Amino acid sequence: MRAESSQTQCAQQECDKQMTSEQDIYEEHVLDHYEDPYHRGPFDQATHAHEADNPLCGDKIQISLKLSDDGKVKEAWFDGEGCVISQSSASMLMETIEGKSLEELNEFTAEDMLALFGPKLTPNRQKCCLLSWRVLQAAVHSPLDADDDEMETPSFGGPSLGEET
Amino acid sequence: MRAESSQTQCAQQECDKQMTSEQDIYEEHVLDHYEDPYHRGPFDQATHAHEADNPLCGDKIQISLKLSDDGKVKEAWFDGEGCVISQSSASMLMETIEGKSLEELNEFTAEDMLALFGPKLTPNRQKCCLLSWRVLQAAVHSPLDADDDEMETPSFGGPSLGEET
Amino acid sequence: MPNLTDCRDDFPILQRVLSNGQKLAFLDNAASTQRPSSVIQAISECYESYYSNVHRGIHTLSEESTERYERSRKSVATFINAKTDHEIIYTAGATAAVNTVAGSWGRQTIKQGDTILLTIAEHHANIVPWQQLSAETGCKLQFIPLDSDYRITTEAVSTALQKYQPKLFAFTAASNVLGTVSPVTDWTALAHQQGSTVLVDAAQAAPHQAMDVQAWDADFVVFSGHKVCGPTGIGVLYGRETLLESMPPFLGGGGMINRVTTEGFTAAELPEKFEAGTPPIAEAIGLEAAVKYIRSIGLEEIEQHEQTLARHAEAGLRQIEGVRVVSPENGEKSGIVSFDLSHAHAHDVAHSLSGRGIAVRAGHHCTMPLHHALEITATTRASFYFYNTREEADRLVEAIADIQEKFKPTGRRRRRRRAEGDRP
Amino acid sequence: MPNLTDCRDDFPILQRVLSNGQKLAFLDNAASTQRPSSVIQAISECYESYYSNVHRGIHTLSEESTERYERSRKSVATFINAKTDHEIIYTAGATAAVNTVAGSWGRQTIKQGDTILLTIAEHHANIVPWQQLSAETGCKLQFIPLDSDYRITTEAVSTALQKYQPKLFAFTAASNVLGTVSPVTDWTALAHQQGSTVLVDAAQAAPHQAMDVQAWDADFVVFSGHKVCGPTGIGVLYGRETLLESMPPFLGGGGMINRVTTEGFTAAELPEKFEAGTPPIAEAIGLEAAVKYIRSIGLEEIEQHEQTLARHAEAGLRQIEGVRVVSPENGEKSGIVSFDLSHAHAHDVAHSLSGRGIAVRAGHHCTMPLHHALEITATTRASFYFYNTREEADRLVEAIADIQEKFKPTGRRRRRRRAEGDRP
Ligand SMILES: Cc1ncc(COP(=O)(O)O)c(C=O)c1O
Ligand SMILES: Cc1ncc(COP(=O)(O)O)c(C=O)c1O
Repeated sequence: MRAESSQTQCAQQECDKQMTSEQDIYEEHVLDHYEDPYHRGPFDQATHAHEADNPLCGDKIQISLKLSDDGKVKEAWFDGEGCVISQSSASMLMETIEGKSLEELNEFTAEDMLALFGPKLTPNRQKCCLLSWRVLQAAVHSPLDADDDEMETPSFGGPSLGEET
Repeated sequence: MRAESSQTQCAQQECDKQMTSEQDIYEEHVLDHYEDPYHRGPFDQATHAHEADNPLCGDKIQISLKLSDDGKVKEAWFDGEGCVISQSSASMLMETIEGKSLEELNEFTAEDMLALFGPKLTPNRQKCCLLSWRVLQAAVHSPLDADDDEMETPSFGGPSLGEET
Repeated sequence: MPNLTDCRDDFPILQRVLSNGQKLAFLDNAASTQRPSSVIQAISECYESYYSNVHRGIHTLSEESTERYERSRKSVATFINAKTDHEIIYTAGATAAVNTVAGSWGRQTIKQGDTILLTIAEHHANIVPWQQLSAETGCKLQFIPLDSDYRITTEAVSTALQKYQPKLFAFTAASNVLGTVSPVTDWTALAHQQGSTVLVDAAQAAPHQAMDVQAWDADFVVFSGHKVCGPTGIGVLYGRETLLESMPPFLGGGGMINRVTTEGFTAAELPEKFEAGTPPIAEAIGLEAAVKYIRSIGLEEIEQHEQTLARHAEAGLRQIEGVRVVSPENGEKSGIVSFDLSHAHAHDVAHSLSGRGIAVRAGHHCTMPLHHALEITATTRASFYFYNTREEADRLVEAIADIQEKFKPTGRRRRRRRAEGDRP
Repeated sequence: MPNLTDCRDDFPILQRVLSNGQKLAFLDNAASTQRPSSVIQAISECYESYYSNVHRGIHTLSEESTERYERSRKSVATFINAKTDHEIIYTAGATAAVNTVAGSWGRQTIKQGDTILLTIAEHHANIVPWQQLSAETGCKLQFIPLDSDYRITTEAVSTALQKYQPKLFAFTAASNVLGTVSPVTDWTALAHQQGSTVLVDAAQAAPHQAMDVQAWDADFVVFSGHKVCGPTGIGVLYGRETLLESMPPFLGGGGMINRVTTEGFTAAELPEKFEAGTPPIAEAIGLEAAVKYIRSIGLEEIEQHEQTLARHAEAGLRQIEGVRVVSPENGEKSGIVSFDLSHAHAHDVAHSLSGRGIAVRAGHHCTMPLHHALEITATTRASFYFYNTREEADRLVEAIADIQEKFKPTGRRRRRRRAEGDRP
């Protein structure tokens, strides 16, 4: 019901080019992923995994992958906590990458990730959406036997990360 | 001739309450003191003396006094270099204090010094005018036999001294 | 509740209608306040009619600018009741002011093994500079904890002061999260009894309560222009005269020297000693206008009005199930209400509020150690100022009730794909 | 000479008539320039319609302010041709920027016995922070002297670099007194051959010449907003990305951290790492408008116009007996002319000029070591900008001729008392 009314607002908003803050990112589609995520939870057959957080928001994402010998994602799982955007986008990402080759993952850009999520995000919220995408980039290079150094410092930051005052 | 024309301007200026920068401080009276100062030069009978400069302008003033046993200024001499205001005001000060008692000097305030000089000065130029007055305050407390410590650091500053950019 | 609604007309930005047709309800005042026209005009007027670099410029504009710059310092001295003007140092902000104390007084005074005492509720601006000093000198930091009612009690302060005998006790006069207000005079007296120097972070106090640094008997006080209706780019460091005089300069450059040779420099007197380089001239002039404006409204009226609003909002929020207000239920408080929703992350709350025209902050509000202690990563904060209205407080409460409802788990079981046409 | 006189209309302050009826001739641009309406309006507009604190605020105003703040950074990066935006750090001014390098890179890199090489013509902003670092670390400072023609020659630079093998060579791209311009690319290349890091003080270059930090190959470049028609309260530190990344933060506080616990903090990425606290938001937005305005005029046109004026004034001044111009007679120069009168102290000159509506600076212009080397305590400096006119240059020359005449010794022998009635 509420989402309904927010969608009406959204139509209004789309007429307005100046708009920078949108309410309608909480589409049913997004909330569905948030509440009933794809492959969220522990996964004990992982060959590759990585975890990171954005300390400034408190968003956390861990991704576990089972890669086949021919370099395909056989299974993808995530776990974590945070806002709707960080968690639902991770769910969408897991759903999308299964069956893909490493090459295909390589070609999957940040822009593709934002497009996959759907609703247009302001720069501040894009960081939430891109967290799982960044963790994925690291996960494919983090076989579970290898040196875990990188996982010891899960601090996640980027040039556009600031802190609220 | 030029001073004449600057006095005409001055009459104009006096009508204007907003004025903060005055040209007519270079009255004949002031230039007379600058060019033919009272008791400027070395003085070998001094009982008290002090010297200071304002490093920010480069103004320097040294004052030598001969105080009598009953605490009167028998003779007052100055030396130094700097702008018209610092030098002519020192000359006026020397002329004024001769014959005065230490008590009278004590009562001679910064405001009195500015009044003695005459033309109204903006805060920046007041510093030039008050340099000799400040040196005088120190000189009466600086008998020539005493510890010269203070004279070793003739640096002169005050809360209102800034530096030009 | 005093009638302050007329003053809304003085703030052009408060008339703004957002792009989605919503009227702006600006409840993000703890991050930064808005400016009345008189402040904006003071800045424009400076640049349009008498601006020049200040200090020793011997021409009309420089003299006028210098006079206005120094007049601003006098106004600020009066605003906080400093004993002399030159105890007022202009810095780039409250953060720069704390860094000035850490970099000058701290480096000169603090030795290995010394303790600096803070509270767990400090803003990062009053933590990180001391951590940097600690890394350099080997001094220790201690944090006074909250009690179960979100308070730093005077008892805890007293105990910590006795236990740690700190060289410095640095604390905030008003929390930027908890809505609590510190009894500054009491804490300062206790600290002085232990021989500790006291720094008061007044960033959240200056906008809201009449300050008297002499009554506080504080050694250092810092605050920011942009939180008292003034410009960005300027802050204030108040220091006790004798203390400032005993300190070495912090930043070096033009203006702060008495003499420079190739061998070294001697520092200028106060306040120039701590104002290296061209100072924030237009900002100081804007700050004077801000201080004048605030005084014309009246700090007591401001305090009373915003507390009334905040308590009204808080009461409403506490009635919504699943809303946790991180603030004591009673006692003296400020115009800040921070809270956590059981069903929604703070960022989703702020985002949803923004869609309704309501501006709040979400996050740790530069108080990560506090949030860690509260075991919440992010809170939503509504902060009221004198120009806010009861209607805005009501809008907030109503919206929060809706948002809590909207994000309630509904037992969704199937993922709906977005219509293919939507895909870019 | 390009016709730039139309642009005078863009500057409200240039229309000012002084209280004594004189038209303002603003020749104090090296101390600070004036602002066009577009800059003043950009600041007002920010405060009137979309201001809020920046960074991670999830509401419309904060997003708009953040966007504008970061857009400003992009514009400045383009203005000086930095490789990436986050090589642009906003500081309180050029002075604060030099201090940032000294306090961060300097403390990390410079050890006892190391040498920092400067020129004798440096502004105090590029001397005092290194003297403070020297007092702390025990490093040595060396100053490259002027030749007899008021120049720092490339030969002298090369010799000094080889002799001292400095860790840092910090020099001004354009003198704020001598009117000389440094061949930055050449000097930087020579310094890099010796393995020295290079800091370029571009405070006097940025307003007047097209800058390309990549072509310069400089490691650090600093300049101030208020000297490029921008607001006070903001300056720029450019640093090579790899260098900035390797440096510890300078000021600590909100915004510059990644994570804070009671045990310590980790720093944010560039550029936030060096921007502690609420940044100069409105100032950054004003600076963007300034950079846009300057580019619309064209830096080549600016350079050519002001040089034409300055050379015209200089030629006139050199013809007045007893006027010493402290500048090379030939070669590439900027819009600055400093001089000394045999009959009048610089302060009396500036004062007299002000009475004629002409604004100049008198003093050591924050270059005491240079003035000591020149054996003059104070000079008078006229500094031209694109909005100045040939008529203003003529007024200056004429006035100086008059002043030199007025203060000529006349052989006065009697002191006249002021009329008693004048005494207060
Ligand atoms: C309690 C407190 N201290 C310090 C600061 C830092 O102020 P600024 O960011 O203006 O330097 C703030 C504001 O963010 C604050 O709320
Ligand atoms: C060459 C030079 N460097 C540095 C500065 C310092 O600039 P600011 O006072 O804006 O920090 C100035 C201006 O005064 C200058 O002329």
